[in-house]
Amino acid sequence: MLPVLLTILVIIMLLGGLLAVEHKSLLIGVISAGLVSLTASIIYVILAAPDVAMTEAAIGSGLSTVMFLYVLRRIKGDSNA
Amino acid sequence: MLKKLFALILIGGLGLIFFQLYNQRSRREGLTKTASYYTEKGPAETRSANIVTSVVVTYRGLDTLGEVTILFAAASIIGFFLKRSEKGSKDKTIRNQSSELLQTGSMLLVPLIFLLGIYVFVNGHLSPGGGFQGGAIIASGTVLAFLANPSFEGGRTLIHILESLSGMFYVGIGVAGIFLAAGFLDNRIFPTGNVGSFISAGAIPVIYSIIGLKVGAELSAILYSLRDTKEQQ
Amino acid sequence: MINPIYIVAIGLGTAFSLGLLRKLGKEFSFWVTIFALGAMAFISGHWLSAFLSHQITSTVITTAGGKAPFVIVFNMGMTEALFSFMVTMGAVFSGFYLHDRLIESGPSAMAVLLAGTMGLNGIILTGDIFNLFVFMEISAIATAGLVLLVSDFKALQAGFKFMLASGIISGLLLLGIIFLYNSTGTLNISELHSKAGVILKSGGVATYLITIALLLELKPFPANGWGVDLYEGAPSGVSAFIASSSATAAFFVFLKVLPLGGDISLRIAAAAGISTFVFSNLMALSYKNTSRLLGYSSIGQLGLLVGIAGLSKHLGDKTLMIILTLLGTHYLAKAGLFWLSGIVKNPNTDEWRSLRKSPVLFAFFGVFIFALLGFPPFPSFFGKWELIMGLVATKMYWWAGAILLGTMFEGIYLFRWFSRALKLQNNDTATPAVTIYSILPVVFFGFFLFYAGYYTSTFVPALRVMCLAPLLFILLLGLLDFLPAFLKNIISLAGVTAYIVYLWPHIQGNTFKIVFAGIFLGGAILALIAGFYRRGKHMGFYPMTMLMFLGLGILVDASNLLELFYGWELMTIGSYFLLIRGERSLPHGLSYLLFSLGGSLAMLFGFALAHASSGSVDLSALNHIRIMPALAYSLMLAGFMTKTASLGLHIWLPGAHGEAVADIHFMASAILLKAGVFGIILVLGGMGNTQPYAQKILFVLGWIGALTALIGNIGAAFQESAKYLLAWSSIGQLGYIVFGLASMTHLGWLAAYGYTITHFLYKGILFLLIGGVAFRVGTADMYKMGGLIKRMPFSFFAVLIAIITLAGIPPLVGFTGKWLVYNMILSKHLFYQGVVIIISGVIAFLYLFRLIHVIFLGQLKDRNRKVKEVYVWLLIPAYLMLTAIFALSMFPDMMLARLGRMLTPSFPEGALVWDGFTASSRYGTFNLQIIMAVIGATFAAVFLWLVFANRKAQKVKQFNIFYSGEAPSRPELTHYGYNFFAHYRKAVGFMATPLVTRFWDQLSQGLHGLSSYGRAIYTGNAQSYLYHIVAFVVVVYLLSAGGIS
Amino acid sequence: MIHIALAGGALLIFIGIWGMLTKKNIIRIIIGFSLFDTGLHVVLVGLGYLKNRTAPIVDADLPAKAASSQSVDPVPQAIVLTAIVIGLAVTSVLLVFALKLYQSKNTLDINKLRDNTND
Repeated sequence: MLPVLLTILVIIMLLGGLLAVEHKSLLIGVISAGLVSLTASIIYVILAAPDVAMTEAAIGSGLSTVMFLYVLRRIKGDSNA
Repeated sequence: MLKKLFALILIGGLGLIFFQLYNQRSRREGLTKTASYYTEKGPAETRSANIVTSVVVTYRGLDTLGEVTILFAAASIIGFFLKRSEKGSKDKTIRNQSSELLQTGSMLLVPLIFLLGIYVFVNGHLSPGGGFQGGAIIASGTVLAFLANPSFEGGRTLIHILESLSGMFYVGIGVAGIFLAAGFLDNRIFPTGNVGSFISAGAIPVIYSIIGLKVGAELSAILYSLRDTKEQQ
Repeated sequence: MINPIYIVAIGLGTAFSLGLLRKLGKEFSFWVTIFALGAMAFISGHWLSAFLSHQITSTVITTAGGKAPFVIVFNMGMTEALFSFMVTMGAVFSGFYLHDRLIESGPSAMAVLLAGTMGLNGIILTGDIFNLFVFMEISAIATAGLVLLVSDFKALQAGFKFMLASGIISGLLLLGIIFLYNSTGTLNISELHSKAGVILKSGGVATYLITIALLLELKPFPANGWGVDLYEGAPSGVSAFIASSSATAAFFVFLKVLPLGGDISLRIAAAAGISTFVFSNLMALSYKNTSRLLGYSSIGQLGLLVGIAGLSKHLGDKTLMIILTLLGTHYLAKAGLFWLSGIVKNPNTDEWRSLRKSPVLFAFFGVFIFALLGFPPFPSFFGKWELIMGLVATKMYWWAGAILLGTMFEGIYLFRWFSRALKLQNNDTATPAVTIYSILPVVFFGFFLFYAGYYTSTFVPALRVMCLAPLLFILLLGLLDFLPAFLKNIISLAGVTAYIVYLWPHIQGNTFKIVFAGIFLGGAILALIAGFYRRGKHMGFYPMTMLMFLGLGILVDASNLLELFYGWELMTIGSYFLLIRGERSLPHGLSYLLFSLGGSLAMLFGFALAHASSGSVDLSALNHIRIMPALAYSLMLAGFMTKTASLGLHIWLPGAHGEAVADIHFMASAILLKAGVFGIILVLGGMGNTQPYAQKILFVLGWIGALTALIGNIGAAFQESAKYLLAWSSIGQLGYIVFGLASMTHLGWLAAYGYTITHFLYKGILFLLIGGVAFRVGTADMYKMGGLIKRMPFSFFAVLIAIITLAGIPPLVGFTGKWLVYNMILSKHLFYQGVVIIISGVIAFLYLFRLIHVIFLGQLKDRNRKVKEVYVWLLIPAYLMLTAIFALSMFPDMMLARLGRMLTPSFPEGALVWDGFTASSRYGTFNLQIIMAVIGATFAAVFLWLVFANRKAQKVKQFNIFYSGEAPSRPELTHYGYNFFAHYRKAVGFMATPLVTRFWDQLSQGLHGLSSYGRAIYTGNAQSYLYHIVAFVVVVYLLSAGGIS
Repeated sequence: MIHIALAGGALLIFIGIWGMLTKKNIIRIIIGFSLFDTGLHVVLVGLGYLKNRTAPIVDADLPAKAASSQSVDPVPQAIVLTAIVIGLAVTSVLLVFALKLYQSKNTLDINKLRDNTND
């Protein structure tokens, strides 16, 4: 059961990663990157690392995304890869 | 196009290295020597239920101090860099006010989030979570405060004081370890208590709280600096 | 001992507290920062001094009260203490230097400096590999922050590239660390070292990643574009910090981790390091931005160190000493240069001329440049020596060759930069911005470089203390440089005399050494007597002169190859500064220096082969070299021939000497060139002429000598300037000497010695007096002179005698040399060379005749009617030498018989047979006294008759001449002496046109072309730099995949 | 399990490097870097995982005596905790650099964000 779940999560994570680098819109790129972190934190839970999971969720998908968004907001009208 | 092809080739090469790395790794059944020591002796020596915490705060406490320093350095750099380059553009950016609902809601929520953050780090030695997580949660409270009120100015001075004081306390507790216990950042400067109880693990909860405050302060400072950058015309 | 954890605690505690101290003002924060850095330095310095006095041994300091492999530990040993001390001192001074910028950016920036320095200390001290990673990240992020102390685009993009690059690199490092942990179960570095077996089995790739990441931190070629841009973009104080402190720490950790990877890592390090050294320096050739040059140079130096670490198995227990000396020099000199670049402000190399406005700083500029290139007395000299000796002794010839090549490249751009700054016009530049904050670090590091050199030399048993004493004297002269010239002259005379008194017991009974000591130090006395004509202060002249003379003294005194090389290099520095004093001598002085550098590198390789053959550095090692003897002897000969200005290596001489003033010209030409002869005699004496390779070398050498004589004389014939004429003539004369020596016969050597001594005497006279005349007349162009016999009779007489000697006309002693050479040619059947020698002898008449005729005879020019006789201070030494010429002419056996006795053991065959004053060879006899009597009588008769016949001659005005009714527009060009040999130039000019010059020009252009081509790598684009980094990792892996277990 | 985690982490690393090497937009490059970082962390945690073991926290499920036989390796987790925070610091500094670069040249194109004044 767990391996299947893990595989699914990994696939989501990788798709999110591809989206993050390849999608035309920077905004969606940033949010996808946040999604990758979020998936990763679930993966950490499965891998018996709750501390890491919490950190990744709070920092990787939370704060880091906020920072990206702050910077994006300063840079307007520009979203091509 | 050529660039992409070349990048693919390089990544293929890296893939080869990774594959060798993977092939060569030792396939362990049990823990490594170091990990066994931490899991066997860790709870007894540090009295911290969370073994990761005991490793992070005590055995590898210097790493954590270093990591806090990195955050501190990043916050300082961003601070002086953004502040200096904003000089001369005194005009405060007009920020859109958010809805009243959000404002009121967040005013209620922010203290709660702070409380949650504090809860996470003071329990770092017992359960998952600790200084970083708690600190990050506190910082997300700051984010919420900004969302609610984009020209929120509260706590700026407090952040700087916290930043300095928590850092100094951290170093101070570390040094106290040299005098009162067996070495720098030794947690046994306070009574260690029993594994699993709230008052236990010696200085670990104290250190983790300091880390939490420090991380929260640093991240909030970074967010403050980022928020205050000049909008592009 | 103070727990080294306090270094971390103080650094961080202060950094954190700065935020609270904000209220007390920025100056206060600044001083708190400096004080904290000082305290950190004190801790490591305290440990260092304890280690140096052997009070303690290495210690492991644990943290967290745990046991060693399970908690993070700090290691404190001698090297850790030293490196940590270096790093922190670099931070103290760079921080001090950055005063203005730190104040401007506020306490946060100071906190970043503190955190960064703490991080570098942690890198050095920590014994845990992940902790290392953390400290590296701290220093990386702090570096990026410090770059932002200036807010221009350049700094911004440099910092961004740096952050991206170090992001990827540290990712790779982390990956390596965790896999290494996975296979060994520990993060403790000492424990890792003891698990070589496990690593071999399951940690090879992980170790590779760690090694390559740490290597990438040191910016190997070509994956170093981000590094160069960082050096260029950062404010100079920060660049100094990066080049000294950061690089030191990064190198230390590389050193610490390198052994984990086993042999393959060593090979990677050697190849990557040395190629970085060569290519970085090559790349630098085409840049003019000083920060960039210094960046390339820093990267190159670190590459060299990495290479040495990779070659450590071959260098054995000398490795550490080599590394410390080279690193120490780099650390001090590079920081100093970066600091200076902040003072100069303008990044263009040529703008450094403005630094001349503060002579002290400019002097340190020179110190740093020469130190970087491994000149004595700086530590790198000894490091370079041991490095090449060690590599060659273990047959690492290609590595040694590559290192020498890289040093040569480095020399080209550093010396070009320095020389141009030294000589370019300096009226229009801004005064450099000197504050106490900017000047103090430079001065301190500059002086410390000397101390470090002294300290290193105490570990070098081959160097006697007496080789250091002269430097103290020179330092004293340097400090007294504010005195008027005549006082310094007296002091210098005293110094030389003292040295002679010291030297005499060492050389007593050794004719060879007496001859050269006589020329070098006797010449020094004469030159200094002449020096009394100088007025004013002549800043910098005396220390450099003494450096040259005492270097020459050490050369004679040398008891082993190291001392020989030491003296040689000191002399080179001193002579460069003398030669470049001339007004238009910039290109010539520079090429002199570059040829000298190339020559000394070639010699060094030759010495190393000698050392490898015999296992010792005694002078006797030169005898019968077994390992690649042909190469060894050729290299040494080529090295020494850069000073004798033999064919192909002569292009620096005419300009350098021709532009020098009287007494300097005397020193450079009559004295300095003989240093090359000294060396050639040593080498040939060791080589002998029995081996087949020796015969081939001698054959080539003989032709070089003969052709040099020809080229020199032809060149002299076409000169309009008397000084250039004499300079070319010297090339020719030295050609005779080389030719004589190459014959390896008694007569040839006798002739060579004879020429060496007499050339010193007659050229001495000519240089002093022609120089003096030129000074009085205001030009060295001969066609602007004429008729000076009336104004300067004493000069005329001395010059006349000197020229007769030089031309080899009987009865004076010059004839002896010629007679001997012709005898030698006959005895060796060297008829082809003989023809060349005879032709050049004839050509010599052509120009010598001109010298006396055009300058002293004919009409006196109007504007020269009032000129005075040459300074008496120039006449005194000239007449002393004149006396010597007469003495030697009258009693040739005094010199020749004695030299013959010295040569007989080596060349028993073909010695002259003396019978009273008559010498006989197989081809004839001669008795100079009889010849002199006959010639004297004939001359007197002819002279008297001329006086009698000319008693009715009529005096005419200068321009009492006819030009077919036309008034010449530039009458001076109608001087019959102008372009006298134009028709010859048409006929044989192609031989004088500098074919050789063109060769060197093309070589230089080729190098610069290569360098510009290489610039394509450095696009300035952050992304392509990332490509380079990833490609470096992959390619090096593939290249060494077979070796990585 | 460990294979999946390691493979996933490695692929994420490659995606990140791909982004860093091929994308012109510097924000995108930074996104690439943060993916690279996350991938690394997944690999790290994956490497410390041991089959059928629990988190290294002593509680009702994991008595202190059984910790060493029933918990996963705490060391990689501790390392990753540190690495995540470091990654955040680096990313934030990179972002600020990007912002400032953008403000000085008004472009995010990395090919235009270079210094052409070299001589």
